[in-house]
Amino acid sequence: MSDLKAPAGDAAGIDGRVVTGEVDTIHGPILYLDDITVSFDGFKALNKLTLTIERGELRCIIGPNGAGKTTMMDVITGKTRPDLGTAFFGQTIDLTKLSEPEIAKAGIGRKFQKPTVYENHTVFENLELAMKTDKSVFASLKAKLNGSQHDLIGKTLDEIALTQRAWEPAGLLSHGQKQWLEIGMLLMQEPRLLLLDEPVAGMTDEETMKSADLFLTLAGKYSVVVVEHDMDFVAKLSGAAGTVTVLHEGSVLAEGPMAQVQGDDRVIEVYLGR
Amino acid sequence: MAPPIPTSLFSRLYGPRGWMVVGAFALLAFVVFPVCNLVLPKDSLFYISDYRVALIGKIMCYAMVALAMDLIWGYTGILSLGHGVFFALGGYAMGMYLMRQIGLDGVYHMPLPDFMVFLDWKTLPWYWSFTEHFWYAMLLVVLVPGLLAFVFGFFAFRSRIKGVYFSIITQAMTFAFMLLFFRNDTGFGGNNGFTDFKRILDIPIATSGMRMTLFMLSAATLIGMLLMARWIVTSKLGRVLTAIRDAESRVMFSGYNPVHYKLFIWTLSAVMCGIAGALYVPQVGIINPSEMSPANSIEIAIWVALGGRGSLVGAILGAGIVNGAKSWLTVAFPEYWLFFLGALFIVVTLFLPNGVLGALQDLWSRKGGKRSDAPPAGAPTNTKVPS
Amino acid sequence: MQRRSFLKQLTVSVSLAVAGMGATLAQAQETIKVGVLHSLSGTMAISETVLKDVALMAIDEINAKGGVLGKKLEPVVVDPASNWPLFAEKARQLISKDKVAVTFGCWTSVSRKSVLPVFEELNSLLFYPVQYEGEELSKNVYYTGAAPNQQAIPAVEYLMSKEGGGAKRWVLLGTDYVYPRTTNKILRAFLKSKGVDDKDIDEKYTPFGHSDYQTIVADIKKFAQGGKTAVVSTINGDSNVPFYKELGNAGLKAKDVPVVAFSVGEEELRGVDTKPLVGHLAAWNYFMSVKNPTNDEFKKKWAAYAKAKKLPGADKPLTNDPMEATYIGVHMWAQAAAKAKSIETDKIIPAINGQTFKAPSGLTATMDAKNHHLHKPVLIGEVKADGQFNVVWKTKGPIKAQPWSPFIAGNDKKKDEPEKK
Amino acid sequence: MRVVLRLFLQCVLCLAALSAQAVSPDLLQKLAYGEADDKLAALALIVAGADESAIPLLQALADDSVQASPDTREKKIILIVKDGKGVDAVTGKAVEPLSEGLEDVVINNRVRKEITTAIAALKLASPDKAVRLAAARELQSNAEESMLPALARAVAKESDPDIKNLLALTQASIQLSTGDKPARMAAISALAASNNPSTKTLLIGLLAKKGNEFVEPDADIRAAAQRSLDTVQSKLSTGERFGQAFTGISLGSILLLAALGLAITYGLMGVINMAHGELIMVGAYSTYLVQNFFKANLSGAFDWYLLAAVPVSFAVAALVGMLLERGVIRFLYGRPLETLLATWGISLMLIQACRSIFGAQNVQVENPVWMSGGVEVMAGIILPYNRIVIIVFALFVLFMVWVMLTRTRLGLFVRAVTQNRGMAACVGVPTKRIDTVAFGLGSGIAGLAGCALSQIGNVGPDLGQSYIVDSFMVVVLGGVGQLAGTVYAAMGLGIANKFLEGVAGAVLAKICILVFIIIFIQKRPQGIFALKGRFADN
Repeated sequence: MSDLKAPAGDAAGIDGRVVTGEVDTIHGPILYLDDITVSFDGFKALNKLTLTIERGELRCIIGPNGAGKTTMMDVITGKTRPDLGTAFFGQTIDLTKLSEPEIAKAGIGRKFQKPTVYENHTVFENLELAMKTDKSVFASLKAKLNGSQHDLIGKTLDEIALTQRAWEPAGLLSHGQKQWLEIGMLLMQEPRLLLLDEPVAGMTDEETMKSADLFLTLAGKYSVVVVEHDMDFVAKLSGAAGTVTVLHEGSVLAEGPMAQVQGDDRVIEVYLGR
Repeated sequence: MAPPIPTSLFSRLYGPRGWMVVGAFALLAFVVFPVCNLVLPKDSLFYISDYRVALIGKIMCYAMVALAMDLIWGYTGILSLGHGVFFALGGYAMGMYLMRQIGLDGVYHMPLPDFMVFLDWKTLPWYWSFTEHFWYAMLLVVLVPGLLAFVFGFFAFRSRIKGVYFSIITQAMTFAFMLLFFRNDTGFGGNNGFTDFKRILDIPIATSGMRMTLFMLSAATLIGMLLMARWIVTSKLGRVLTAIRDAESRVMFSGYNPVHYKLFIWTLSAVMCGIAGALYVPQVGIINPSEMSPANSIEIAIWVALGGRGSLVGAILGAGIVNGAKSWLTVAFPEYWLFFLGALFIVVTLFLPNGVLGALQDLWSRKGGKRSDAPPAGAPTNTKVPS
Repeated sequence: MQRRSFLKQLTVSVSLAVAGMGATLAQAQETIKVGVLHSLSGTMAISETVLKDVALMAIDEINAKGGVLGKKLEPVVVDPASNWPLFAEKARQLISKDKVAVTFGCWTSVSRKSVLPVFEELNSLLFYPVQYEGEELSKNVYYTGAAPNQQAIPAVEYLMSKEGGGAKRWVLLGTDYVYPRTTNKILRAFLKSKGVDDKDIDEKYTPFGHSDYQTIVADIKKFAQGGKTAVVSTINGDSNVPFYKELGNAGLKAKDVPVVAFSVGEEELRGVDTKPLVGHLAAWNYFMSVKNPTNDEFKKKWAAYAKAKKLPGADKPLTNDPMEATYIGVHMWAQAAAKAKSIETDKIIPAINGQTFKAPSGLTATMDAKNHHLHKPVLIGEVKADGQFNVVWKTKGPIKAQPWSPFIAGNDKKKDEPEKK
Repeated sequence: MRVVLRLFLQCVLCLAALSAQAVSPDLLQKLAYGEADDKLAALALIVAGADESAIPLLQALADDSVQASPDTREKKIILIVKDGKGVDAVTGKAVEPLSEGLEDVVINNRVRKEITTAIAALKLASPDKAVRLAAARELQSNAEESMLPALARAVAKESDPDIKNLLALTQASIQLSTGDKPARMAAISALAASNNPSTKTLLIGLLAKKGNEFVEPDADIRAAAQRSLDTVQSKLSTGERFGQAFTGISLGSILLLAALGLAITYGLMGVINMAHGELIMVGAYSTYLVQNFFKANLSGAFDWYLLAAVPVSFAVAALVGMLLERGVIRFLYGRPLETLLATWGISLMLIQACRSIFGAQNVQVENPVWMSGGVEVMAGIILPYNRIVIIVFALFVLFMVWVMLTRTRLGLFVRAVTQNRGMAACVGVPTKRIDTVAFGLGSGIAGLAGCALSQIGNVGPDLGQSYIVDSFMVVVLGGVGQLAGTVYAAMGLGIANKFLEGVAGAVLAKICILVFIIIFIQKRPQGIFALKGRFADN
């Protein structure tokens, strides 16, 4: 049972890779994927993928269906183990050796393609559960919200515009609201790196633009990786200077500012058919 | 925004109405039953027979198992089809002590239990050592099911066995244990199990007073378990459990390790079953491997489903209804009772998707317009439980 | 008819429930209640249901003759559903709530052991009608089935004899529970006393409900290559059909390797095609095929009763040993009640001890004066193609039961009567 | 010369008498009323007479179809009774009506054994080669010294080399214990060629010890016997291994049949059908009813009742299944655990219904003649016909299911509905009807399993209960929704179970299998054939 009592902070400290519990990004990028290969029954979902995300960067990743976008997220968050290659979070944290909760505690938040919230819990409880705190069993048993934690939830509720519905079960929210709630939950986790898998799918145009604004305010404070189909949205997010990565058949096809990528012949071929 | 945070543990567990029900139950168990059974003359209209005391005592033990099942299934979404094994192991641990208490009063007047004498065993097997001490037996009651659950759960949850796969391996576990305990060589009396208990703590067991003591002990344990379970499910831990049930991957990516949570509640649930089994054995007077048969474990799930999953009280209600119905129907319609029981299950599933308790609550809210005993905020609202 | 009786039962029960319990007390004086405690559902229903019916038939018979002590007997039937704790609960209910004077019931040893403390605590009587492993004596139980010396040992002696085939090697095959274990233990001791080597005895056990006997039968065949072999089967109820089917199909004939069974009677063979099994043996205290006027009458009564009550299987009414034992038990109790002029446990016990009854087996069954077991004849029968048994050997007269087998160490010190008085 | 003539005359007289009566009344009286020893003596005389016409009487005795008036009566009547018609055993004339108070002539195993041997010995003179071969086989296990002259005669006359060899072996086994040393040595070496289990028994007998002394004093003979024994034993053990494999496959095919229906209702449709076992039971009882119908109305075609029972049990179980689907399960799709509750209730009701209709006892389902007995493939290994038929039947059902699911429109629809109900409905698949039909199909296969199981085990109300746990284990171990996995799991469990049973006994074998399942699922949490990739969780 001793395992259960382990304080949450040291989860990433297994094998002494991280001593301070902080992500070491002083000397380099926050996320570094090198030569990642994943195959399912011979089919290569990722093929020698190499990708680097800098601190505070907002990176958009696009690619057709089956390009390996979600599998890449799975590798980063520990859901899928790569057959080959290395994945580092900061300088010291080897993502391929950690479990999902450990990676989450280390500071990577992930939003799923399909909004995943706790439908039977209220919006407030959803945020409470996501909040960065001691997440061991016995801490949870004794946990009681203090004032500042309460305020933090209230602030996030305002941010995602769900204050009015704080005490309703999340299952009653609209699709777009669930997306927002999930994003709110990610914020509560206070991550260093945010992975957003099609965050505006199913949103109205208005909601989409509001989301884009939100993400832009997040950039800088967090590193953000957005996977998206919606070109207008990507264009708005990345702006003129932001880097866009195009994935195809499990590896990087092109990388650069939006305009450059859009002009790339190979990208055009992949997107418009050969 | 006015989030109503419950101020005290007391009000967090139940509202006034809820506490009234608990209080009424306690009054019945600790005042009405003892008086009506022990004080009133036998021909009084209000006399409660030993038979009824034993019957309700037994049902209360089942209710504890149902509670344990509700924690793991109703709240955490893990369907165990092997809870009978924990119940039986607790019962066997208690049974070992009771067998030792027979002392020289057995059929053969030997220090060994009778079944060992006629199998020609000369000494007690090692795992019987110290079972003559009450405290040690009580330790076994908790430790054996707890340890088994912990080891089994550790491997199963670590391997991320879920859903029906988990259900089936728990079923395989209870089946394997049943076969093991059926073997005479295993040293637990084979098919005959343990019977003919004489004493507990050197006090004769077959007296009204002892029966009432066990009855009240069961009632107290049941109330204690209910409040403890309620405490758990209204805590953040409870909300994490329900979150695991509804969206386990989100829980993981929020930084909780579901393995630890599942293991905790699974082990706790097993220990609860073990305690229930230990209280059950002296009251019914027999423990035998058929308690571990897969059908018995499925039935536990059925009590919970019938009463209403994810509501604790529903589980107790379900255990009471099914077992009460069984006791009554097997006498009233010995040849047809299975039809009634079967039909009950079908009707409940088809027409009362939230179990009997859910139906009662619906009825209440429709009648009163508004549900006055809505769970306090901060408690999980489990009106809709996905399968 | 089925439906009507069901509806009647329904209305009666519901009205009783509505009227409350007070009403039932009033009519309790009119009749003497007797309990019938046999599983009507669950795994044991296959064997026990007929015992309930035969008990009801015997009660009808007694009522037709005016009942006991001028009162009619009123059977209280409950269903303990093959669930052992439920047996204890129902026993308590019968005795303390329904106030039955006596109970007829149980089949398995575990069910008997489960109810025994209840009968002792409340000082009531149980008549137990099935052959069992012995090693038990209670003031409150009368055992009308066979003890091991009234069934197992004579059967083995027969197989050892020239007439029985002169078996030298023995397979003791049983379901893994107490009755087979104990019986086999007694048999092993007995065989050793007759000079059989340990290597010539093979003890095998199968789990409850085992249905695949291919390996076992192959093993028996192999074992039989070592010399003239006989199989002693204590396989429990349901597993017998697959065992015998396998035996027949694997070509293991009775003339080569005879199987003697202690739990296989006419009812168990109902589900089996017996043609390949001709010659296999069973040892009982009664066979349906026994020819004598008492048995003819018993069979006739049963056939008529089964037909009148539209019992399932009434087109082929069968009687068997536990049915006979139940029948004897009910009548003996009634006779004893008449003799003792009382139905109180302590008054009726002296009257039951030494009671006699002309049993369908052809001999007069006598309840031992002390040890609560019947003196019974032992018959050995060979299976016939029609599922009946040819009696090929029988004891000269009734044998006294030895509940404490002399082949179990320490039993020589046991008294041949219940300890509690 | 005169002696010869007298013998000849006697023979002629004998033959004349035999044409009218098979066995002399004196012998017959002994057979009918004598003690076992008298009967055996009479039998020996009949065999010595080598008279084939005694066979019908002996056969009737062995079949328990000889009846006689009580011993005490003045006039003794002995009849061969078959199907209620009597034939006088002495005169061979039909006797009608049967006289009152006849009793069966009781024979026990000892006598029965001698009778079969006697019949075999008599049949050695048969002109039909097949009959002689069968008789020679029969004699091989049971020959006795008294038959030596008859055997010698038969060997001398026999033209067929196979039969001759067999008979010579039999002769050798008798001579083993008699005769002079060279003859015995020769007999022992001859026996090495045998593959009959009874030979082993004989040879072991030569090597037995009594106390510290060998029963057989001659060391040469013991050594020879040991050599022959080794040869025979190695032949027998090959057979045993083969037999073990067969029993494993046989058990596997039964598991497969029981689980196949569940693989559809549970694996494909997601209904946790606890009443699956009871659908098996329904199939078994349908078989029972068909059997009774044939018995009552078509007794001539009784042996073929199974052919009718197969479609009937399928149809009845499918019908029950479809009714359940329409009445109950339809309302529970998407709530698999609630189907567990409801179908558990259904299962209780079906069991009790069956008990009310057919009684709590087992009912008798007879194997047709062509499914009784077995084929002896090698040394002492008999493969029972019913097991062989069930293996073939399981393969047949498997093939049909495969065809149905992959080669028909119905199968396409079923797969479409199970994969994406909404989309299937959009493209015009009648999803509700498909659900009903698919559930009916799964139930019907359960019915077929019941039909097959009725041939090897109990048919009673609890029949289904004993298979439900195993069925779920098989389906889950194979991987839910994977037909191929179900096949592998069934066969694997069957063979492993039988192998372990040989080593550890039935109880421990079963426990080991269960533990294995638990451990295996740890390694492959989704069964043998798990879906892989990122869709696996959904």
